[in-house]
Amino acid sequence: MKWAPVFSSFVFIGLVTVWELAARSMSELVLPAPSIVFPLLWTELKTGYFTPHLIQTGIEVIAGLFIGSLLGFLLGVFMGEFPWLRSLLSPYVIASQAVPKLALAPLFVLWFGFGMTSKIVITAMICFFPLLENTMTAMQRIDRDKENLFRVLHATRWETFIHLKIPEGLPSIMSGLRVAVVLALVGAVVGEFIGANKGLGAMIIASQGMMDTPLMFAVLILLTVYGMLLYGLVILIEKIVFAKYLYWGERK
Amino acid sequence: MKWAPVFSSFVFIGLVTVWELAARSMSELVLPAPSIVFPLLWTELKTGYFTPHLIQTGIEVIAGLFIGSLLGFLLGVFMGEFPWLRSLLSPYVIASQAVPKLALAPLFVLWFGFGMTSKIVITAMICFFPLLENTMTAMQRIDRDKENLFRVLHATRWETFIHLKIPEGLPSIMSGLRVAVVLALVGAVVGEFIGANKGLGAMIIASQGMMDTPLMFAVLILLTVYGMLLYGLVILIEKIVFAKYLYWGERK
Amino acid sequence: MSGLTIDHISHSYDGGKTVLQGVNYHVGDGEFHCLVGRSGCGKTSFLKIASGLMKAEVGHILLDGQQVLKPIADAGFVFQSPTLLEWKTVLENVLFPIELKRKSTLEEQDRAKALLELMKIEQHTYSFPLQLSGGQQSRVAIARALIKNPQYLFLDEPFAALDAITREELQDDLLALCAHHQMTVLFITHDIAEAIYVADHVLVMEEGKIVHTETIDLPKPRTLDTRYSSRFNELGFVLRQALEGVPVK
Amino acid sequence: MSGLTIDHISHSYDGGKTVLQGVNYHVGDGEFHCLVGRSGCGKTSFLKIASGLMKAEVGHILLDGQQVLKPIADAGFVFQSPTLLEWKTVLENVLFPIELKRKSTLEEQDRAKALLELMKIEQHTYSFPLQLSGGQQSRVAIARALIKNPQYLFLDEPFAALDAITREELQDDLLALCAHHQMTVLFITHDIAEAIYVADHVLVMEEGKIVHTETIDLPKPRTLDTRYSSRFNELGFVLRQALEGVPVK
Amino acid sequence: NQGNHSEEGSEDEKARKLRMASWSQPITEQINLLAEEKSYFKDQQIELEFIPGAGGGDAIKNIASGKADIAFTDPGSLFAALDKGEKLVVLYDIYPQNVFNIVSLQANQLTKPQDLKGKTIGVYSLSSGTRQNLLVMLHHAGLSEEDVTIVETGVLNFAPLMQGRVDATAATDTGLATGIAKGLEDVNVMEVKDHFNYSSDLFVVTEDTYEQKKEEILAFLEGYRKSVKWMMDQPEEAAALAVKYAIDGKDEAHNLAIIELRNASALPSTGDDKQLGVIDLPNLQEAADLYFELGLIEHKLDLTTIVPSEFIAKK
Ligand SMILES: Nc1ncnc2c1ncn2[C@@H]1O[C@H](COP(=O)(O)OP(=O)(O)OP(=O)(O)O)[C@@H](O)[C@H]1O
Ligand SMILES: Nc1ncnc2c1ncn2[C@@H]1O[C@H](COP(=O)(O)OP(=O)(O)OP(=O)(O)O)[C@@H](O)[C@H]1O
Ligand SMILES: Cc1ncc(C[n+]2csc(CCO)c2C)c(N)n1
Ligand SMILES: [Mg+2]
Ligand SMILES: [Mg+2]
Repeated sequence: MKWAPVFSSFVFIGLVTVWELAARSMSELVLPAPSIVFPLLWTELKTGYFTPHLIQTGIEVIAGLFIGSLLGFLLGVFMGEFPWLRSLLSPYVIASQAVPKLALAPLFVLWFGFGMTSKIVITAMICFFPLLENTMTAMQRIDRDKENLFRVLHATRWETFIHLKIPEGLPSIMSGLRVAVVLALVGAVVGEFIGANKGLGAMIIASQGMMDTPLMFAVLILLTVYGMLLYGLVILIEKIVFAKYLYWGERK
Repeated sequence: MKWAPVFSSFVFIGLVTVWELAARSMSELVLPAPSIVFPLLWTELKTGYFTPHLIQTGIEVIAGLFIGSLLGFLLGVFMGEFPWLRSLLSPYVIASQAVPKLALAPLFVLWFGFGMTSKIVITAMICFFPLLENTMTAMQRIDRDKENLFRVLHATRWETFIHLKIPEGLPSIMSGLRVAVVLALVGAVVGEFIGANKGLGAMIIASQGMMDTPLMFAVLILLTVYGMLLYGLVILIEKIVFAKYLYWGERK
Repeated sequence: MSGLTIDHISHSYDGGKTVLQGVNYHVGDGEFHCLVGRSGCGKTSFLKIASGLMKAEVGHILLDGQQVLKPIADAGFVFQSPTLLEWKTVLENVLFPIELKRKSTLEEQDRAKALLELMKIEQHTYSFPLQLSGGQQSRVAIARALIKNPQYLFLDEPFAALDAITREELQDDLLALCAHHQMTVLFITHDIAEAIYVADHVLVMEEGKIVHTETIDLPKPRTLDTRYSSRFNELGFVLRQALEGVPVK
Repeated sequence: MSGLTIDHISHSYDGGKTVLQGVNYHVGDGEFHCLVGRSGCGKTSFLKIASGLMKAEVGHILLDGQQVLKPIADAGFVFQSPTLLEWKTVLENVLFPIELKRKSTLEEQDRAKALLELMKIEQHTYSFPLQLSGGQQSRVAIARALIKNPQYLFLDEPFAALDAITREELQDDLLALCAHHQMTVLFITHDIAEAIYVADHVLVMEEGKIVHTETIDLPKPRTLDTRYSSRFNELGFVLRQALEGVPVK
Repeated sequence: NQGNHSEEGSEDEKARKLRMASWSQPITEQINLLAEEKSYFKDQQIELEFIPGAGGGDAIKNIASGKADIAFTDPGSLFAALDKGEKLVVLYDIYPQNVFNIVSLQANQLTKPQDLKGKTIGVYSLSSGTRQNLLVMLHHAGLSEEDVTIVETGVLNFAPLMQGRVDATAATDTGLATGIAKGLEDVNVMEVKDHFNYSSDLFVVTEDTYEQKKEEILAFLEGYRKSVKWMMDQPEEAAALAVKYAIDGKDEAHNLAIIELRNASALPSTGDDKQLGVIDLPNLQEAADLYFELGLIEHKLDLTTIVPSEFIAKK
């Protein structure tokens, strides 16, 4: 479908046009026009104004994502494997998710200080849940024939896990990861809302204080681009590294 | 395992004890003791102080969850079925997720007013993504033999979808829903952060303003219980309504 | 021209090795054709293409002179694996080709039950597929293929998972059904005796080519006597000869 | 007592109908036993229990006098469905029983390739399972069962998806291998001729009971002549008799 | 007979709707805006809708987007919006007395702004009035942002102070009162108003609204003045009503303390309570100039065109 990217661009241009028109009839404080936001974004990117913030948030996202998805994956594995652990931990897992992180900010600051640690912890906390759920589901949904094969081969729990549950569960786990990367971004930004002077979240707060809505929108666009990059990265990993696990009944 | 609930209770009591001890050595402003929070929670529940807030947030969560998960499911279906739609929409989907909702507050208010609508929209926006991802993955991961069966039966796209993709994808879709219900709660609360005078989110803000940390913790506990109820409900639906779709290779 | 014409079909999967090489064949209306050949020779591929389930890279399929572009409508299929829907009971699986499009009538439900009886799995009417033995599952798949009383039948080793006796009983039942409804059948089997017993014509495939066709001139209906006739043995010998000699892939 | 003793086994799935009813049996060391019976009579269940894969509700299994509580260690298994790992190549699947525990040696890799050659699928060494035909998949599963040169073999209709000729070739190959390694084999088949050709003892199962056992007194090694001997036909007749008469479940 | 009155009003002339966007939720200190049963606005044929917000910026954005008519906002947000070219009109000085302060534990021995040099100071958030006022205070002590470390602590800003995570924290008078009520003790307080006393909150409208709804706005201001008088005269009644109307009004005694603080800050700098809400333009201009100097806004603002002369305090 060669016209797909063309169509995509049209949609994009259409949306930006609608935005532009909507913004014309409105105060810049509420909705700045793309004709203001994009040039601002561009110049500030060139001047390097965004660079330290991008790096800061980037580090937090990467670190938080790493810790969070590792944790989510591991917890998912264990909670999937051991029903008693599942019933033991799930209340706390749900608590960790249902409680808004912003409300816990003072405690985070108390425990982890004002530095990057608390942001990373929040990021990790926000992004670990989808991975946990999907991994847990994947762990439990195993073809019984294959399970028999592994029993017959005297596979240990660990071997069954590595050679059967992981490969079979990969599509599900990866879709959890796709959700996680995007949530990680939100996590880092929300973390920076609380007590940061660097990072895209801090920029949003600062821009709000200055009522600099165009700047805020520029940051939001950066966030979107970041999200798309991370999401694309996961899909890339999936396509390149894990391709052979993504069979569907038959290879075409 | 009859001792599992016993063990669970021990863990719970242990955690509460640690919390109590930690709180003893600390100002109530920082960390209120459970011996203060729980009685407060209980009396305020009895006086009905929480009732309107619980109802408000409850309505927002239910409505937002309904809209969000329906949307997530439908978008997941279509984006799973039509690759061009996937590449067309995914940037906007990612944008909708990567952008912190708090930052967009004024726009939400502009578009959806101060009332419940804007909170419901935020809730829906936050909870639709995991369902979308998991549905999308489920749509694509279909046993080719079964697909052949459906082709041979001249099943329309819709019939294949209803009779094959949905049943086969249910475990994955349900795990997306489990993430969604918990996120919906956060969504409603964050929506109420923006500017509400009712609801658990508004209570958190108010309790912070009053520096009434015990009240805030009581609300956080309510949120956790809410989350557990919603999560439990999904599991119940899964167990009762969808049990027959949750086969794993062989019935034991 | 009536019947199913396979017109110069060639195919390879994903541009790999050619698995069908310029196959021409004709299946007349109401005829019963058996396809035999060594494992991996291309039988399943041939059946999938002939039935319109898969598109051949080269060539085309004609049904009564019309080009076949999607799976033939009025046809019953049995794939090499039973392919049952695990979340439906046996009865629901058998009725599924009907229920996919509309509610089934009481008569159809009775018919489904009758088919299950014919397949000797009436005891498992309300079981789920994963509670069945391998052979039971394949019998459910056969019942499902027959539920709509199709004009055409495409069967890929339907009896492979069955014991000798059940298999022979079902052969007779299938023949009776086909005769009664004048069905046109393409049947893959790896059992030469079975092929001779049920077929009007047997075609032998080797490395993606039809290397031999044999018209089975045994009297109909086939009975136990057929199996012990000398012509039966003769035909068996001929077909074995046709099958042998070429290394299996 | 050496060998595999099946001691008064009864079983039902999920408290449903009894599928095995007080089965006693003994498989001596180095013996080749064939299990035949109508579809759904309990063969697979028997094999799973005898091999330690499944626990019987009642009774127990002894191997050389020791109770069997988990799948017998030094055994090769072929299940009724090929059960290959779709994300591994054919070669990797065959080597998998080894690679699960440690890296395979070059010799083992060569052995795997030799087995694939024996199974006549050496052309597909680097294919993925879903690129194989049904019969090719089941041959990979057989190669996998043999890779560790096991002392015991539990085979559930291993040749069901194969054509007559390949099947006969593999029967010979299997017999040669078993004789060479003195393997103890429990083999399910629905082909009476196959049972007689390969087995030392044939047991006939009916509705969860062993209703007949037959020692196959044909000379060894079995050859083409065996198939045409009159004793072969006689045994075939006896076993058919034992199998028939009881309605299939 | 009050009820009577309002019924009459609705018959004569249908109540004019006016939406007021606040920087906060409906809280105790704004009880005069909330206590419907006192009908100060109904008496002016105004049907007042309270629109909650999360910060002074929200209030301004809500009037800018036309979702509200009047903003209850802080000078910082006002200046920032003016700085961005927004056309606004300032009508009323809600709290002419600055309410911000710097709180530290006595143990830290921080008594004058100069002592803050090199210290870590908490603010609600980088976009909040606490930071802006901290900068004002530092400026008056000859210090700048570089001389201290500012960290965000969120609303529960006394917790890190008590934990020793910060040396001092910027707060408001009501915040401090609440903190003390919650167990904060032995603190030193430096008040911003002792160094530079300028407004804490103002009523602001857009130029368009001012032109189109001048009548209603004036009526609203009249009603507001009356309600403030009531709050000053009957603080106990106000405190009691806050229990019902304010989201944070659980504790009546504490409500009273809050209300009294607000009553004090609502007094005009002239000290004349007949002149409630009058704007001290030179003072506000000085604040705007200082915000510019501090880098909080980019342009020098001229407020003379922003404040209609009728709202300016006559010397
Ligand atoms: N999906 C596929 N992708 C790639 N190659 C395939 C695929 N399906 C079959 N093949 C190859 O095509 C050839 C023919 O396969 P086919 O399934 O038609 O054989 P068959 O005659 O049905 O064998 P069997 O009797 O074992 O079922 C085989 O060599 C096989 O490896
Ligand atoms: N997982 C299961 N749950 C419930 N019932 C089962 C299960 N597996 C098998 N059965 C039942 O047990 C009986 C024996 O099954 P089994 O698989 O042992 O038969 P079999 O002799 O191997 O048949 P086939 O030749 O068709 O493979 C059958 O009636 C079947 O319905
Ligand atoms: C009496 C009074 N106390 C606190 C604030 C809160 N506040 C001051 S500035 C600011 C941030 C603006 O974005 C906020 C929330 C206020 N306005 N008035
Ligand atoms: Mg085939
Ligand atoms: Mg079986």
